[in-house]
Amino acid sequence: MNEPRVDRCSLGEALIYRIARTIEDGILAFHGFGSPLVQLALHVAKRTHAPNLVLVAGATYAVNPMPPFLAPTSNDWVMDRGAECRLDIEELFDLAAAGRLGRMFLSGLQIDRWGNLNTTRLGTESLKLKLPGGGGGCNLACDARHLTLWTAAHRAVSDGRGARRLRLVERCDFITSPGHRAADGRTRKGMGLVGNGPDWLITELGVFDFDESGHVRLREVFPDTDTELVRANTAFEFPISEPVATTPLPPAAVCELIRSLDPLRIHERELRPEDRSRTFSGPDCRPERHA
Amino acid sequence: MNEPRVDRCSLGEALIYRIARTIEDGILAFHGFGSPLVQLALHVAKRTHAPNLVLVAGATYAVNPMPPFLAPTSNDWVMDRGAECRLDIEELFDLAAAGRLGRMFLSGLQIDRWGNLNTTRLGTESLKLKLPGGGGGCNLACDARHLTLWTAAHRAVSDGRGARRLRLVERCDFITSPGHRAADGRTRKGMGLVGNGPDWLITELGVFDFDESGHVRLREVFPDTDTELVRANTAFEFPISEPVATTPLPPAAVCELIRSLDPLRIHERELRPEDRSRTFSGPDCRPERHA
Amino acid sequence: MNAAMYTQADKRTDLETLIGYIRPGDCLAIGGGLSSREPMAALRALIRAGTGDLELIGSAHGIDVDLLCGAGLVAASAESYVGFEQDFGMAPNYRRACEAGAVAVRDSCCYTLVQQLRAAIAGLPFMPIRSVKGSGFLDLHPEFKTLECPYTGDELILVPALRPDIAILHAQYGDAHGNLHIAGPPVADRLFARAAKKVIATVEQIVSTEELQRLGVTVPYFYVAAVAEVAYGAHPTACYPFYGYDRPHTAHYHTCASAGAGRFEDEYLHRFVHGCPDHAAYLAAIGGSATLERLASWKDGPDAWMKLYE
Amino acid sequence: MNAAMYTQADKRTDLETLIGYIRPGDCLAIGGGLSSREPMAALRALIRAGTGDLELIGSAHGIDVDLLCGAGLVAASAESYVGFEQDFGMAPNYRRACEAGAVAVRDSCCYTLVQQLRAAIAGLPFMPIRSVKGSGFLDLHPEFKTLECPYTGDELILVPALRPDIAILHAQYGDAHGNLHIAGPPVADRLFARAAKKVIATVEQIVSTEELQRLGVTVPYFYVAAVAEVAYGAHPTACYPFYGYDRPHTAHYHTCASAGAGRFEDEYLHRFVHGCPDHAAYLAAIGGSATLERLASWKDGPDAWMKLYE
Repeated sequence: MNEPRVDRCSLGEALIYRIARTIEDGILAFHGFGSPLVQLALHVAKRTHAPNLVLVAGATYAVNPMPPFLAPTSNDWVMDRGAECRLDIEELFDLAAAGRLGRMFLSGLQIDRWGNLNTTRLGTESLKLKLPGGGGGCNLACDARHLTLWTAAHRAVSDGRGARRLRLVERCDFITSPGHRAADGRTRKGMGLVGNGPDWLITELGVFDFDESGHVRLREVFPDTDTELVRANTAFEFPISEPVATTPLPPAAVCELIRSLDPLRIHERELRPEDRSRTFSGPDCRPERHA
Repeated sequence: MNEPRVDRCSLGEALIYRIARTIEDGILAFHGFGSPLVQLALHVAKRTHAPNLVLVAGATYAVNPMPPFLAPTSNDWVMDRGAECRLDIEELFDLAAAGRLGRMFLSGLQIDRWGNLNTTRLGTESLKLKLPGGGGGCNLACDARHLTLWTAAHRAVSDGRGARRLRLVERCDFITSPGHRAADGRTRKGMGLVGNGPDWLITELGVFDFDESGHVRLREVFPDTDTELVRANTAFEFPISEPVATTPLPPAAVCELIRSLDPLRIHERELRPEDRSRTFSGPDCRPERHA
Repeated sequence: MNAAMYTQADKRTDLETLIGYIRPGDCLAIGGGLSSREPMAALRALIRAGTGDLELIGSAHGIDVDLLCGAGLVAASAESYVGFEQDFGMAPNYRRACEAGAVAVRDSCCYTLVQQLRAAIAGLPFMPIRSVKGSGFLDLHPEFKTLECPYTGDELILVPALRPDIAILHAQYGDAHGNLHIAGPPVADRLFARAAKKVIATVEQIVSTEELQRLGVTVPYFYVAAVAEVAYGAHPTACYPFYGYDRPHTAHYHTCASAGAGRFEDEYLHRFVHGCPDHAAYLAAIGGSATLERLASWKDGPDAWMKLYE
Repeated sequence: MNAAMYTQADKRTDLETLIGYIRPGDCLAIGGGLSSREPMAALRALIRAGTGDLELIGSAHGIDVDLLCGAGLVAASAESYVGFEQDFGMAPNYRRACEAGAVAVRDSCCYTLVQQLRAAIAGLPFMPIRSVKGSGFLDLHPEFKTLECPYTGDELILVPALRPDIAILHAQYGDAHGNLHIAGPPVADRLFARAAKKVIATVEQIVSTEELQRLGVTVPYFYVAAVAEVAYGAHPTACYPFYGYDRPHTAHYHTCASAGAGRFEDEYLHRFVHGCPDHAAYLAAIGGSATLERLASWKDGPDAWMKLYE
């Protein structure tokens, strides 16, 4: 665990802040389980620009809880303490199906250009790697009004056999959660999905939105990343929203809030070890390059 | 209100006891609302031969309540005091639809030979009399494993214009709750209904079961009624299970139980004024004829 | 689809403003059931406001629906039951309005209603149901369709989603945020709240959110557009633990309603609805504190409770 | 259809008899979720009994499913998620069994599961759902069908009723009659209870029916065939308010499971399951009262609670 520095924000804090900025006030949003960055992003949003957010905690379905700290397991009484009221699994998913879930947050081991996600399996014919599965992600990707996608593992890694394994892939081996277009090119509308699909993809290398065709488009990089780095770690070509901006960094008060919400720094477990030391200096910081 | 006599049972008590005897132990049964005779029959059954009855109270959906007294309104806290647990409207009707409601109890202003009931309207073309409606009766008539039908108003009355209005009619003006055959002759099976339909029809004049064709068949009369009286008050011909028995009458302990359960004698409101004075002497009583 | 979320911090309002959320022609779901927890004060305010042409849906109801029918605000009824059980029998104003053709009769049945509300709750166009077959309800509801089940070959009935424009509930407790706590049987209130485009509620008491959490939230705040504190807001129906059912008042109501439209207008509506500018005036008209104390006496034990029904 | 009602007065039994209700080949729904309220003692007894060839259904699970996979009892998994979140990541035994083909992969998704359970609960052959389209789940589940909606013309997915042979739950409190009180998030337990042919349950404490009424009944008794009192029956998952999640034990489990099937067998299964003839022996093996006191320390406040996760 890295001790956070007072005068700098960490990559984790920057990601939390950036995810939080995708959350509108007055909507119902659900953070799912197993995603501390998103859990914290919702709490940051609710305590800053979105006080009327209906914050539904993943796994417990608690509404507007005040956890004393962030636990590494989502279905823990830690996570629903102080809840204003409680839903159950049926009610949350019904709300989504009825178009009342304003925003959902999803990730995957594979993400393609249309925002399709795979959290189910690697290997198309034979099963090479069984992933944990998508939970309710498929249903919510279909039904939520808007989706924020994120991953803290955009950077390609060696697969140990000399090849690089990419997170942003040409094609998902399995579509757990649909994005804007199916493999055969059909659109969400063509498939009769009621939600509007992903509008943000936030990674530890940069921030994408989606263009009118439903394709990811690079919008922002971090102070220590650039377009070329993003491109080198992405299996497909993508449009760029010029000029690429630098991702806005959290004000000190937000960093302090995150540190008080997550004293165990659980959210850093979502980051790869080499990313945990990436820090940026304050909200109007200049880049400090790593790697 | 008639003061009950110690040595005699009233017609109401006899009806309650006879309805109670149609209730099997170990099933889930629901008494609906607005039917004190049935409410009491369930409590009698549970406290005598059917201790494992799952007794669900109508309107409150309380399970195994112990009301301090019977109230004239069903959705009253009186009626759910001491409940072991509580269902809600969805759960009770789901149980029925899944084949788990063992027995339901229904009545109607019109009852035909197949056990079809009308609680909706008189008048086929124009609306002559709007009845309160069937509540959940239609759904439960379809789904319950078995049905006990009852009426305390079998005896025909003058309609005030010189004609006799019958309760057991040739044809219902509207089918609120289906019996064994539709007007066009289709059977329950043919219609795909999952419940087995009515197996008892208990009136203040006699007790019917249903023959293999699904037609009501007279089985029992009261000590003060006979086959001819039943026939004279029924719009259609019906088979008779010979020899017609005399309806078994409640033992004194059951009468005492009913009196303790219903100190306000709410159940007598279901009886016509002229029937409230009908009494019978004990479980092995001989008839005392009225009218 | 796309029903709104109601997230403002303070939704408290007065009864008249609350009633303003109901528009002429609305499909209205009234909470409570039979003689319990009917939003009667709100319905009286609705009558004073004159918002009519309403379509009512519900399961088992009584004086609430009968009163609105007697006031001429109802265009159609899809209730499952409207009456006074064995207590007083048929609902006189409802019956008269239906028989006169003023109210379109679209009777339904409890589970059919549940399935239709569930379709709305889950954003589905319909729900399947089996238990309507063989009944006259299929003729009353041409919008029901049939489907040959692709799994079993059986014929199923499809019933379309029913999304009330507004659900009006009376709860024991609420908070400023709009969370509601219902004590005792919820009847269809939770279903109505989730299916409706919006909920408005009267409550006996508005308490702090902390206190409401302790009691337990029956209807989460984000379904609720506005809430008004109206003590005795369910009278003459019961709202335990505060007060029981006012049987003498209901008997008087039923007598007036049975005597014909004119006498109901003169002897009941004028005296207890139009003649009462507000809820305080109504409480005085029904006998003031003596009546209210009598209705609270159920707490004194079964003998006192039983007296309320004599 | 025609699911039994369980109405006998006294359903108390011991853990081994309880587990006897599960038959080889059963479709099993396991209550709880992730690191909370998993019926772990019952699953360990199931492993000792060797009842295999099971088909598992559920929403978000972890060590419960992984343990059964590691013991070789699972033939198919239709779970939505099996893993250890960000805490320890993937589920090693589950993954290995799936990749080896020992466990048929029939992954599902939470709402799809809910709709399938709802169909069973309502005695319907299927439920409609919209939110599977565009995903790979349609290929994984050839039993799903499509329907052109007769109301909207949209394409809907129909998912068939899913009726587990048995649901196995762990609750905080139960009574002899089989009523269960679940404190905290019920996850899918109520759905499982209503959809399954029968429920068996372990509980931390059996209390009187009066006490259970006071607490509130989450699962009515008539769904429940048998109940066994097994204190610490959810360990190493949490069962608040009695005890929190045993993270060190879970870390040890994960290390053993990650080290391969053989080492999992030797170092975990032998030591904590097969090597423990009963639950008392298991509680001794995990460290006895020192461990149990540590897990109860969450009540001492946030600092103590936080220590459980370090």
